[in-house]
Amino acid sequence: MGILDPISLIADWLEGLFMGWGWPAGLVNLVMTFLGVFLVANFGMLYVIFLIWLERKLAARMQDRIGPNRVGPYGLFQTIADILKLFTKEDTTPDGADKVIFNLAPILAVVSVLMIWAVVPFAEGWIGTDLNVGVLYIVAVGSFGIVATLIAGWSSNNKFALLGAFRTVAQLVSYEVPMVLSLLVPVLLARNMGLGSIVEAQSSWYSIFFFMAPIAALIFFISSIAEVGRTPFDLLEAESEIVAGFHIEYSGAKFAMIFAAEFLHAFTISVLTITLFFGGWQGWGDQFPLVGWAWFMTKAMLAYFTVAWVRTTLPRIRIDHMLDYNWKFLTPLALAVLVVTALLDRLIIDGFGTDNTPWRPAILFAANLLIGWVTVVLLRRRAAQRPPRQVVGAPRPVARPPQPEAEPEAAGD
Amino acid sequence: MIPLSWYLILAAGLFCLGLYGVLARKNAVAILMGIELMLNAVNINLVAFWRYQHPLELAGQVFAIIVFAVSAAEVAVGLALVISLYRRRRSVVAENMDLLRW
Amino acid sequence: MTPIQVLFILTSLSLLVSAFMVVTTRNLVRAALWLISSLFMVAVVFVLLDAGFLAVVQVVVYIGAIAILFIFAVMLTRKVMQDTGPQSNSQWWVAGLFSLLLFGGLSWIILGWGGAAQTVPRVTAGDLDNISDLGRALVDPAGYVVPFEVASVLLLAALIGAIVVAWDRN
Amino acid sequence: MLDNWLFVGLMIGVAIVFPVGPIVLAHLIGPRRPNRIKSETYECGIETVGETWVQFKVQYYIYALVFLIFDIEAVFLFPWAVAFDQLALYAVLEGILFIIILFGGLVYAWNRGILEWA
Repeated sequence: MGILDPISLIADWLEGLFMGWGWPAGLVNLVMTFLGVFLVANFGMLYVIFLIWLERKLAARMQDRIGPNRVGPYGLFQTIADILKLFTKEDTTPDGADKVIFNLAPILAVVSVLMIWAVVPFAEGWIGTDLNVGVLYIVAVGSFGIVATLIAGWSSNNKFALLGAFRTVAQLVSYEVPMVLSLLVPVLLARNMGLGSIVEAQSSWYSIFFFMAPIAALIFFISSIAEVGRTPFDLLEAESEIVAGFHIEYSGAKFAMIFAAEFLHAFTISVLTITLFFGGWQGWGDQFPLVGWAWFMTKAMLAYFTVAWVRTTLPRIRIDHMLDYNWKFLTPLALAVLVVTALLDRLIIDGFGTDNTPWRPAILFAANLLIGWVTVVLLRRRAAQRPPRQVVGAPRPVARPPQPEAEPEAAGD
Repeated sequence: MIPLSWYLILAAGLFCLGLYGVLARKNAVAILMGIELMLNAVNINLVAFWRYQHPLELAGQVFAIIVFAVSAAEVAVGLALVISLYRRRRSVVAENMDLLRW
Repeated sequence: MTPIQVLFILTSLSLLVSAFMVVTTRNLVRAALWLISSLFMVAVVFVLLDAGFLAVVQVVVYIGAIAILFIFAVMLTRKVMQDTGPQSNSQWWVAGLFSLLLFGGLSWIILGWGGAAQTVPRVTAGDLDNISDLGRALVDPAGYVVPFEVASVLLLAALIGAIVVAWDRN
Repeated sequence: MLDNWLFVGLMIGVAIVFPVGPIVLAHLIGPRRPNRIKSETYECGIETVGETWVQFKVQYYIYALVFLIFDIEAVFLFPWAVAFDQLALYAVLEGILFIIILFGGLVYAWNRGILEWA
């Protein structure tokens, strides 16, 4: 191992050092855990600074712009300049706001995202704590984010903010259903809820869960994007409708916190997607944690690129479409995938006597294709039954186009 | 280590606070909050007895999960009733719900 | 005092204080937030009791769903019930007295009971919080399959019932 | 067992300090010159009319309700999924029956037109 596992190296050295100072074992354990926590949390918060720059640059390139390019090479320090600016801004609180709760909301927003990182496996052995309830823990921690959004909107004493808070429930709460149901699929395939075990269950290339559950992976990815509240699901902060939604009254550092939480959340869902469905840190040479970590980061950044790509490409979805999409498409589909996967996996184990066979992903992948095909056929049939939609609205009296009769008649003079 | 009685007294205190909320609050939503506290006290007791007396059996945990389901059902229907009453009578004060009083 | 006892006392104090605020705060949204705090503290108590799964479920179900439902109900029924004015009915002191008496009686019974002083039995870590055993027991005909399926029917009934009660086209 | 949760407990502490630190810092170094207009509720420059508390539709509650029921369902199913290795076919079918019963609730809500955004 040695140089390819720097974290364990340093941890062992520090532990020996503390023991050498004659500290009791409990205290050493506490300090080591604290250092681990500090490392994980710092990784999250500092990486956000880079992510914000990256996303701005990506969005700029996709929209044929240059993006940040003044502060530092390639504008790399733009975010730091922004942070300095935000920190020196005045911190306003609107009249009639519930001050305590108003200040609590951004803190809760960051906490809810940062806490997820406690169970993320970065590489073999590099994991905060491999809770045996990891997946449910992620759902549990995420629910604080919903509460944060709700109380941010409530405490601002602002109609837009309150509308944003109510839309939160229509959206975040709704999309939590397909998210949780699609999370059940990797748990079922790995027979374990710990994220470390889920990664280890995807050890051979054909046992990566994406091959066994492509539809569940897609559902998880889509509903996670909705949980973050990004375009196309940014109804809770739709600029053109309710200005900034629930965080309309936030300024300065508190706004920065809400903003940072959103970006970190976007990266977190990329990490969760690759951990649950694409083998996490597994890859060639992953027995060396540093290599595993490189794999992890590469996959995560690819997933994050997809998130940013979706954000810059798709327009905002209408609220009734958003709800229909969730309740009439994603949720039934997630239930169907769950039932079919459970049934087939049981039959495969009974039939082959083991679950470590290439037939398992092959059969499950075929079943997923079949489900996808049936879904498409059903959707086509539904679409055919609908009356044809009028794309161009009927002419309205106010904005009538200039009539051809209005040609200048005085031309004959 | 923590003796079992600590957990039991904690649960008893939580239960009594919830009971006070149920008995003393005017607002029907607040009464339901009191009921939630009482159910949580029950759950603490269930889990504490499971851990201290029968840690190898699953009954305690299963019962606790069933309590979760029951309290979710109770909240769903209870709050629906409150909202429906509010829409009919413009009030959520439990004392005003006296249509059946003679 | 071991660290774990200190942790327990801190947790139970904050639990009881939050619960007290739930039943006395005038502003109902704040009461709901105190409810979230006390529910979270109950989750911490579950962790102290080595029931990690229940702790997480507590947060998912209570904070993630039930508390949000509460906040909604408060917001939906808000117009008449302003925060000003007493939120307790006229018999609040009787209720308080009764609760105190009940607490005293319960404590007396608990402290007088022989088994109350027992400490945690040592169990190998693998036997505790074993989710797969729990999952097996839930669908085992000799275990709890009947409550499991009944819970599903109960939830279905609650869903339909609540929709029928709350839904009103106009 | 508790060691695992020690990490989570410390993480809560650090995760609270991380946002609180900058907010307090900004509070200290930022200017503080509040005036009446600055602290008015923001409504795109128009003065606020009426109170913030406009009435909301009951539909929001219905969505939260359906979510609650499915959340509990998932909680029941997670142990079932973890124990999947040791379940016989009939046990898997029991879990599926559980899912189907609750799917009935979704179908009911769908048929009643409750999922329609009015």
